[in-house]
Amino acid sequence: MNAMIWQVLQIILVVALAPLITGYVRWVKARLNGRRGPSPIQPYRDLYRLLQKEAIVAHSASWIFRAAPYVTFASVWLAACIVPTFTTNMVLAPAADLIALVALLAVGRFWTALAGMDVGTAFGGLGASREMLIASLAEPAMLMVTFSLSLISGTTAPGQIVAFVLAGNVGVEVSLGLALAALVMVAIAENGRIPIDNPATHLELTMVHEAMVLEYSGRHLAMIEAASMVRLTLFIALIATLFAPWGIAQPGAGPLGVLVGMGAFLAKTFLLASALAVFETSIAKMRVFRYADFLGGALLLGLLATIFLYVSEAV
Amino acid sequence: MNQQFSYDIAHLIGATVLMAGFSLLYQRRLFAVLNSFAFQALALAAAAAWQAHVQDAPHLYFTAAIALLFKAIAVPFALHWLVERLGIHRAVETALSIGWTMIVGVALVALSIMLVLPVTAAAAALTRESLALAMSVVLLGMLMMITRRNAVTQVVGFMALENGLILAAVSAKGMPLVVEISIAFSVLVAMTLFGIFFFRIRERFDSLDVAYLESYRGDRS
Amino acid sequence: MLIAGALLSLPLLALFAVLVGRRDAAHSITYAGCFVASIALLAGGLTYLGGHDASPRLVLPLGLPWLKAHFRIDNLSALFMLMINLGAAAASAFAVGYSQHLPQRRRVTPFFPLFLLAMNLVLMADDAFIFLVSWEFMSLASWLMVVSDHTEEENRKAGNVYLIMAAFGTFCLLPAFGLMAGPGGDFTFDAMRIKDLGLMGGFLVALLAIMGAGSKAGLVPLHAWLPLAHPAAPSHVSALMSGVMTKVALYGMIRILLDLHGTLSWHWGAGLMLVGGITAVMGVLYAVLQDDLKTLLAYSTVENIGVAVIGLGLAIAFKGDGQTELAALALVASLYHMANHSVFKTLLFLGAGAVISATGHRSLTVLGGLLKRMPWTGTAFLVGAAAISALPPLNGFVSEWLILQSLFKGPAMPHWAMKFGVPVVGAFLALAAALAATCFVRAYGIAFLGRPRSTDAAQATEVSFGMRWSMVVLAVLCVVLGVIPVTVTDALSHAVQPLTGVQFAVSADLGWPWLSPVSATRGAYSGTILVMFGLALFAIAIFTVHRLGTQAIRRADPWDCGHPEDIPQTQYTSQSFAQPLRRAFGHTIFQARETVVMPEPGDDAPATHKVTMFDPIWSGLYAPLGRVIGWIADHVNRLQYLTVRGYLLMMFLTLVFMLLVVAVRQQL
Amino acid sequence: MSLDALIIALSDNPLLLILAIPLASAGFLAVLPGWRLASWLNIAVSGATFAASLSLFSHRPPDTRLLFIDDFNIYLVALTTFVGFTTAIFSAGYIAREADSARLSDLHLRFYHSMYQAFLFTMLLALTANNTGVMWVAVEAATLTTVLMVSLYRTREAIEAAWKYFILCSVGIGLALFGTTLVYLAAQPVMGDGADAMAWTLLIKQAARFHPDLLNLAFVFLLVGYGTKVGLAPLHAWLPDAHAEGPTPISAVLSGLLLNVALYALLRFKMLISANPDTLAPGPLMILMGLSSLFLSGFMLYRRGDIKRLFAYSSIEHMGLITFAFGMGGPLANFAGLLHMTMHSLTKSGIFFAVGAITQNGGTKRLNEIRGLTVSHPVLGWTFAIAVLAIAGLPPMGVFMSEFLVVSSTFARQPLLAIPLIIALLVAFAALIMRLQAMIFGAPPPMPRHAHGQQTTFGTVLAYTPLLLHVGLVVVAGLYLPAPLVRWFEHVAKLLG
Repeated sequence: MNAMIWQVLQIILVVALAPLITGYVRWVKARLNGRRGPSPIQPYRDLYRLLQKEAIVAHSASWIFRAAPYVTFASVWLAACIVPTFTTNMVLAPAADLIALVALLAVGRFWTALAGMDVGTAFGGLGASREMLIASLAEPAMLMVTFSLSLISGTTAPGQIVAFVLAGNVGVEVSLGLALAALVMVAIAENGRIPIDNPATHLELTMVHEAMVLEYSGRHLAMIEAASMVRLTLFIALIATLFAPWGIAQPGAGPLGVLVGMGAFLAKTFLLASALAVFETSIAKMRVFRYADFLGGALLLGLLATIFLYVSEAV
Repeated sequence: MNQQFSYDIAHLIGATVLMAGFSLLYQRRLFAVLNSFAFQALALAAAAAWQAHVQDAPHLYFTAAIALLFKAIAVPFALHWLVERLGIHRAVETALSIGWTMIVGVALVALSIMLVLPVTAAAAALTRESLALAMSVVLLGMLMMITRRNAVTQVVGFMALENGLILAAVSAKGMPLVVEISIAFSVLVAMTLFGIFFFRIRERFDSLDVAYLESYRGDRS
Repeated sequence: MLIAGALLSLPLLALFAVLVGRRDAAHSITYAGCFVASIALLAGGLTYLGGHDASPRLVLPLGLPWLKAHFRIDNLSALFMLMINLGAAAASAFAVGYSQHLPQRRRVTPFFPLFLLAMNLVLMADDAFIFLVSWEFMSLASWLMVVSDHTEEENRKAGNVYLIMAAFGTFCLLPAFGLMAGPGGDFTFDAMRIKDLGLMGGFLVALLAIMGAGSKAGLVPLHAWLPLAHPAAPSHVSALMSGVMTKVALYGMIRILLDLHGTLSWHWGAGLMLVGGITAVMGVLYAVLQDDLKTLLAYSTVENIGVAVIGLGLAIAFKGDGQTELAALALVASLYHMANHSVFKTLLFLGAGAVISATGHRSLTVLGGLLKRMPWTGTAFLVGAAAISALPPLNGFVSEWLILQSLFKGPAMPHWAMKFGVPVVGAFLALAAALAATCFVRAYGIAFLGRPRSTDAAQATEVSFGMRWSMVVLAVLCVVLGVIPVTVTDALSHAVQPLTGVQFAVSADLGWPWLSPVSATRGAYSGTILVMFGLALFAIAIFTVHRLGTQAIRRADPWDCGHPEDIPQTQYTSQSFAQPLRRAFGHTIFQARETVVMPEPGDDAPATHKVTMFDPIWSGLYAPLGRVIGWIADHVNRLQYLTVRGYLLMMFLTLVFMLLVVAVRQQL
Repeated sequence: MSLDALIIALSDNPLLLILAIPLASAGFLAVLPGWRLASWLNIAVSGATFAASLSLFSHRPPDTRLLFIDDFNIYLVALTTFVGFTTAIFSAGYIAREADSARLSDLHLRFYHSMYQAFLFTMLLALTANNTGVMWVAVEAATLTTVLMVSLYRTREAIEAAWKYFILCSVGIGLALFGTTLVYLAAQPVMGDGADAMAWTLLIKQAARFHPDLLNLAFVFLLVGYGTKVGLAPLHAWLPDAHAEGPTPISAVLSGLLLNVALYALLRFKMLISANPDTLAPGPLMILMGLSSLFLSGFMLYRRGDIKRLFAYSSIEHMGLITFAFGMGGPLANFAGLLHMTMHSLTKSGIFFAVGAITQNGGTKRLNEIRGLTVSHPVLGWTFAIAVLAIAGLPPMGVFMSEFLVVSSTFARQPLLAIPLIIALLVAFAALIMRLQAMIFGAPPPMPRHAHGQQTTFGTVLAYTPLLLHVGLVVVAGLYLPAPLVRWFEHVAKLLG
C-alpha cells in the first residue's frame, strides 16, 4: 500500500519539481554571468502562458506532428517515475529497469525526431539527423554504464542497485568512477546542454534539439519544453540515486525515513543543478562533428568501466 | 632344338625391332625414315613368324604375313607416293634435337626394362625380355610422334608404336585374337593414310604439317 | 493429416499456376490457396508445440534407397513452423492483391508455393539428405523468384551471387553432415545425435555448420548476396526471404549446433557471439546509409540476424560451460528475437511493397509525405519501424532486453575470453540498437513524412483491402508480442527445454505480467504494466493540458525559422540526413568521401555534391576472389589451343609419370 | 574354339538379338536411299533394340565365352539402348531440319544413319563382350565410327576435330591394348593359354592369384588408354572439339554413352585389380586424374564461347567426379559413382537434345548470341534450365543425390581430399550458373530468318519429346530409385571394392 502512495507521490514530484530545477539552473547561470536573471520559478509561468496560446500546425503536418509532444512527454514522465528519488519502495520499480529506462527515453526521442521531419522543412531534418547521431552514441554509452553497474551489483533494477550500494558491499571502484563520468557525459548530451547543444540559442548552425521543435507552438511547445525539463530532472535524479544513494529510503522505512529521503534528494538535486550551471558557464560549445568524438569517448569510458572490473579483480 | 635357343632368337629379333625404332628417331631424311620403318616391319614379321614356329600357333603366320605385305611393303610405298604426289619437302622437321631424342629414348628403354624385368619373373620366360623390348618400342613410337613435326613422320611414329604392340601380342604365349587385332590396326593405319590423302585432294591444306592443320583449334571466344 | 494435406496442396497450386497462369484470377487463386495452406500449417505447428514429447514421425520410401525419407516435428520444428507460416500467410494474403499489377508475375506465382513447401520441409526433415534437398530446393525456388524480373541486369547479377552463395552454403553443410554420419553413411538425425565426433570432428562440424547456415542467414562476411537478392525479388517474396527464410537458416544452425552436435565447447559460443556482434553493427551501418528502401531493409535483416546470433552464441557458450539455466535464458532470448524479426521484417517489406505499388519507386529520395496519402500503410509501417528500433512496449524491445539480460550474465563464466568479450559484444549490440532507431527514423521520416518529393509520391493512393489488412494484422501482432512477454517466453521454453535440458521459467515471486529471468532481484520488465501506466500518464497529460489551456488549432504554412520555401527539394533528403553518420562512421569503414563543387560567383553552373563510398567486404573479399578465378581460367584456357603434338605430349608425360609412380611404389 | 562358343551362344540368347539388330540394320541403312524413311527406320530399329534389352530383365541369358550379362552391364546395356532410342527420335527431328537447311547431302545422311547403328552395335558389343580382346576391338571400332560421324559436316573445323580425335584416341587405344596384353600375361600362367585368360567371368574368379606387379603395370596403360576415351584431363583434348563439331545427336551419344562404355572397360579391369590383395591400390591414380579433370574443366567453363564445347567440358567435369568416386572406393562412393554414370548420361544427352534445338532455332552456337530462351521458347527454355540445374547438381534432380554421397562420404574419410573436390565443384557450378542465366534470361535476340522456332512443327515435337522424357526421368530418379537398380548398384559397388 505504501508503495502505491510513494509511487503517486513520485509521479507528481518529478513533474512538479522539473520546471523549478530548470529555472534554478538558468538563474544560477545568470548570476554567474553577472546578470540578475529571471526568477527560478519563471519556467512555470512560461509553460502556463504557452498553454494559453493557440497551437499552429503546418498544412503539411500529419497526425504524428500533433501526437508527438504528448507521447514524448508521457514517455519521459514514465521514465522519470521509475528512477527512485526519495525511496526505492515503489510499485513501478519492478516493471522497468535501467535498460527499459534507456529505451523509454529513446521512445521520446524517436517521436520528436519524426515530428521534426513531419512538416518537411530543412531545419526539422537538420535537427532530427543531428539528434539521432547524438542518440546513436549516447544510448550505447548509457547501456554500457548500466552494464557495469549490473556487473557490480548483479542487477539492472535501480532500486536493487541502491540497496546493494547502501548495504555497503561496494568500495571505491575505478569502474564506478568511469561509469559516473560516462553517465555525466551522456546526461549532458541527452539534455542538450553545453558543450553539445545550447538550449538558449536559435542559431541554425549550432542548434540541434531546438531545430527539431522549431515548428511547435502553444501547448505542443509547452509539452516539449516540459518533457525536456523532466528529462533533466530524471538524469540528475539518476546520477544522485545511483552514485550517491545515501539517505534514500529503503522498503520498510517509515514516513520519517521517507521524509529524510526527500530532504536528501532535494539537497543532492540542487547541488548537482548548481554544478551543472557552473560547468556550462565555464566552457564553450563544440562543433557539431566533434560530437562523435565526445560521445565516442563516453562509450569508451562505459566499456572501460566494465573491463576494469576484471582488471581490478585480476590484480 | 632347345628352348633357350629359341628364346635367344626371339630376343634377338625383338632387339632388332627396337634398334629399328632407334634408327627411326635417328633419321634426318624422310625417305630414310620410311626405309627404316620398312625394316622394322620386316623385323616384326620375322618375330611373328618365329613365334608362330616356336609356339606352333599357325595363326601367327597370318600376322607375320600382314606385317610383311602391308607394313613392310604397301605402306612405305604408299607413303613414298604420297610424299612425291604432295610434294612434301624431304627433310624431317624435328621439335626436339635428334641427340636429345636419342637420350630420352634410352631413358625410356631403361624405364621399361626396370619396370618389366622384375615383374615378369614369374611369367613364362619367353615373354620376359620381349615384353620389355615391346614396351620400349611403344614408348619410342610415341616419342617419335611427339618430337617429329610433319604428318608423315607422325604416322610412321604411330605405326612404330603399333609394331611394339603387335610384338608384345605375338610374344604373349597363346594369346588369341592377335590376328584380328593386327587387322584392326591395319584398318587404323589405312584410315590415317586415307585421311591425309583425302584432305589433300580436297585442296584444304597446303602442307601436311599437322600443326598447320590445327590453325583453327576450336572455340575462339 | 492437416499438415500433410497442406503440404501436398502446395505443389498442386504451383502446377495450377503454371497451367493457367495467363489469367489474372489464377494468380489470386494461387495466393489465396497459399494463404489457406499456411494457415493450416500454422495450426499444425500450434498443435505440436504443446510440449508433449511424442513428436510425430513419418518415413517415406523416397530419397536414398537404404535411408528412406524421415520426417519429424518436434517442439523446435513446431515453433519455427509457427514463425514461418505466419509470415507466409501474411505474404500470401498481401500477394493476392499485390500480384495483380506485378510485371513478370508468371515467373513468380508458380514458384511461391514451392518456396513455402521447401521451407516447411526443411523444418520437418529428420535426416541429412531430405534436409539438404529441401534446403537447396528452397534456394532454387527463391532464386527463380529473385531473377523473375530478368531483364534487369542487376537482378541477374543478384541471382548469380545468390545461387552461388547458396551452393557454397550447401557445400559447407554437406561435409558437416557427412562427418556426423561417418563413413558408414547413416544420415538419420537420430544416428547423428548419439555419435561422438572427436575433438577435430567436432571442430570441423561446428565450423562448417556456422559457415553453411551462416551464409544463408547472412552473417558478415558471408552476407554479400542478401542485400542484392532480397530487394531484387518482388516485395512479398522479399518479405518471405528476409523475414522467414533467414529463420530457416538459423533453425538449421540451432538444429546442428545445439541438437545434433552433442559436444560443443564454450569457445564456439564465444566465437559465434563475436561474429553476431560484428554482423549486427556492420549490418546496421550499411543499412543506415542506404537510399533504396528495400536494400535498407535487407541490411537491417543482416543486423537483426546478428542480434539473434549473439543470443545463440551465448546459449552455446553457457551450455558448453554447463550453466543450463542461463543457456535456456539466452536461447529463449534469441528465439524471441527471431520470432519478432519474422513479424516486423515481413511487415516492413510488405509496407515497402505497398509503397512501390503505390508510387512505383524504391528510392527514398523521390518519396515523402506518404503517411497522409496512405494512412493505413503509413501507420502499420510506423509500428514496424518502432518495433525494429527496439522501442517499448513493442516486441522488438522485449527480445533485445532479454538478450542484454543474458549478455549481462555472460561474465559470470569463468573464462577471461568471455569476461572481456561479452562487454565488447554488449557495446556492439547497444550501438546496433541505437543505430537501428536512427536508421528507421530516417527511412520513415523521409518516405512517409514531410512533403512529397515527386509527383508519383504526391499522387500515391492507399493500397487495396487485402494488402492493407495483412500489414495491419502484423502490426497488431508487434504490439501483442510486446505486451504479453511472459506468455511468449512460456511458449518458447517448450522448444528450448529439450535443447538445454532445463525449462526456462520466469521467477515465480513476481507473477504473470513480470518478465524476470533468473530471479526477481536481477531486474525485471513488464510490458503490460508499463503500457497501462504509460497510457494513464498520456491521458492525464492530454486531459490537464486541455483543461489548463485552449484547444484551438490554427493551420498555417510552416514557419521554418522565418523563411519558408515551398519547394519540396529544400527538405532534408536521405543523403543529407545520413551525412553526420557518414562523417562519424562511414569515413573510416566505407572510405566515404564527399566532394563539393561550388561554382565561382557569376558562374551559373549548378553546385554539385558527390559522395563516394566503397564496400570493404565486397571489394576486399569477393572481388579479389573473382579476379583470381578469372586469372586461373585465362591461363588454363591456353590448353584449348595446343596442337595435336602438344596433346600427345601431355598424354605421353602422363603415361611416363604414372609408370614412374608405379616403378617407385614397386621398389618400396 | 570361338566357333563352338558361337554355337553355344546361338541357342536362344536375347544378347545376340540385341547385337544382331543394330548390326544388320547398319548394313541395311547403308544401302537404303531416302533419308526420311531411313530416319524412321532408325527409330524403329533402335526401339526394337531397346525392347530386346528389356527382355534381359525378365531372364538373364547364360554366360558364354563370347558374351555375358551381369549386374554391372545389364543396366548399362539398358541405358545404352534407351538413350540410343531417344537419340534416334531426336535425330529424326534434327536431321529433318538439317536436311531443310541443306547442309547434308542424301549420301551423307544415309552414311550417317548406317554409322549410327554401327556405333550402337560396337558399344553394345563392348559392354557385353566376355573377352578383353573383343571388348578392345569393339571400343576401337566405336572410335572409328564416331570419327567418321564427327567429320560428317566436312567443314574445316569438323575435319580438324575428327583428326585430333582420331589421332589421340588411336594412340590411347594402342596403349589400352598393351595393357590388355599385360593382363593376359598376368592371367596366362594361372588360367593357361587361350581365350579363358581373357574371359571376364573366369578372370574375376581367379584374379587373386595373378601376378600383382604385372596387374599394376597393366592398369597404368589401361588407365591412360581407356582414360583418353573417357576424357580425363590431361587426356581430354579430343573431347570438346569432337562434341562441338559433330552433329548434335552424335554429341549426345558421345557424352551420354561412349564415355560410359570407356569407363565401364576401365572399371572391369579395376575389379580385377581390387580382387587381387597384393596389388597397389589404383585409387590414388584415379583420384588424381579425377581431380585434375574437375579443376581443368571447372576453369575451362569460364572461357567458353561455344555452347556445345561448354557442355562437353561439363562432361569432362562429371567424368572426373565419377572417376574420383571410384578412386575413393567403398560402398557409398562406388554406389554414387554408378548412380552418377546413369544420371549424367541421361541428363547430358538430354541437354544436348536441348542444345540441338536451341542451335537450330537460333541458328548459332555462340553463347553470347543465345539470350532469353525462356522468353522466346518457354517450353524448351525451362526444360533446358531444369536439365542444366540438374547437371549443376541442384536438387531434387538425381545428380544431387550422387554428389551428396560422394562429397559426404569423402569428407567423412579423407577431409583433405574433399576440400579440393568441393572447391572444384563450386568453381564449375558458378560457371555453369552464370552461363545458364545468360542463356535463359534477358531479352531474346531477333529471330534469324531460317528459324522456325515459334510454330511447333512436327520436327520440333520430335526434338522435344526425348528431352522431356530424359528430364522427367532425372527428376523422378532424384526422389525415388527403383529397388532392382539399387540392388545391382550395391552388388557392383561391392565388386569394385
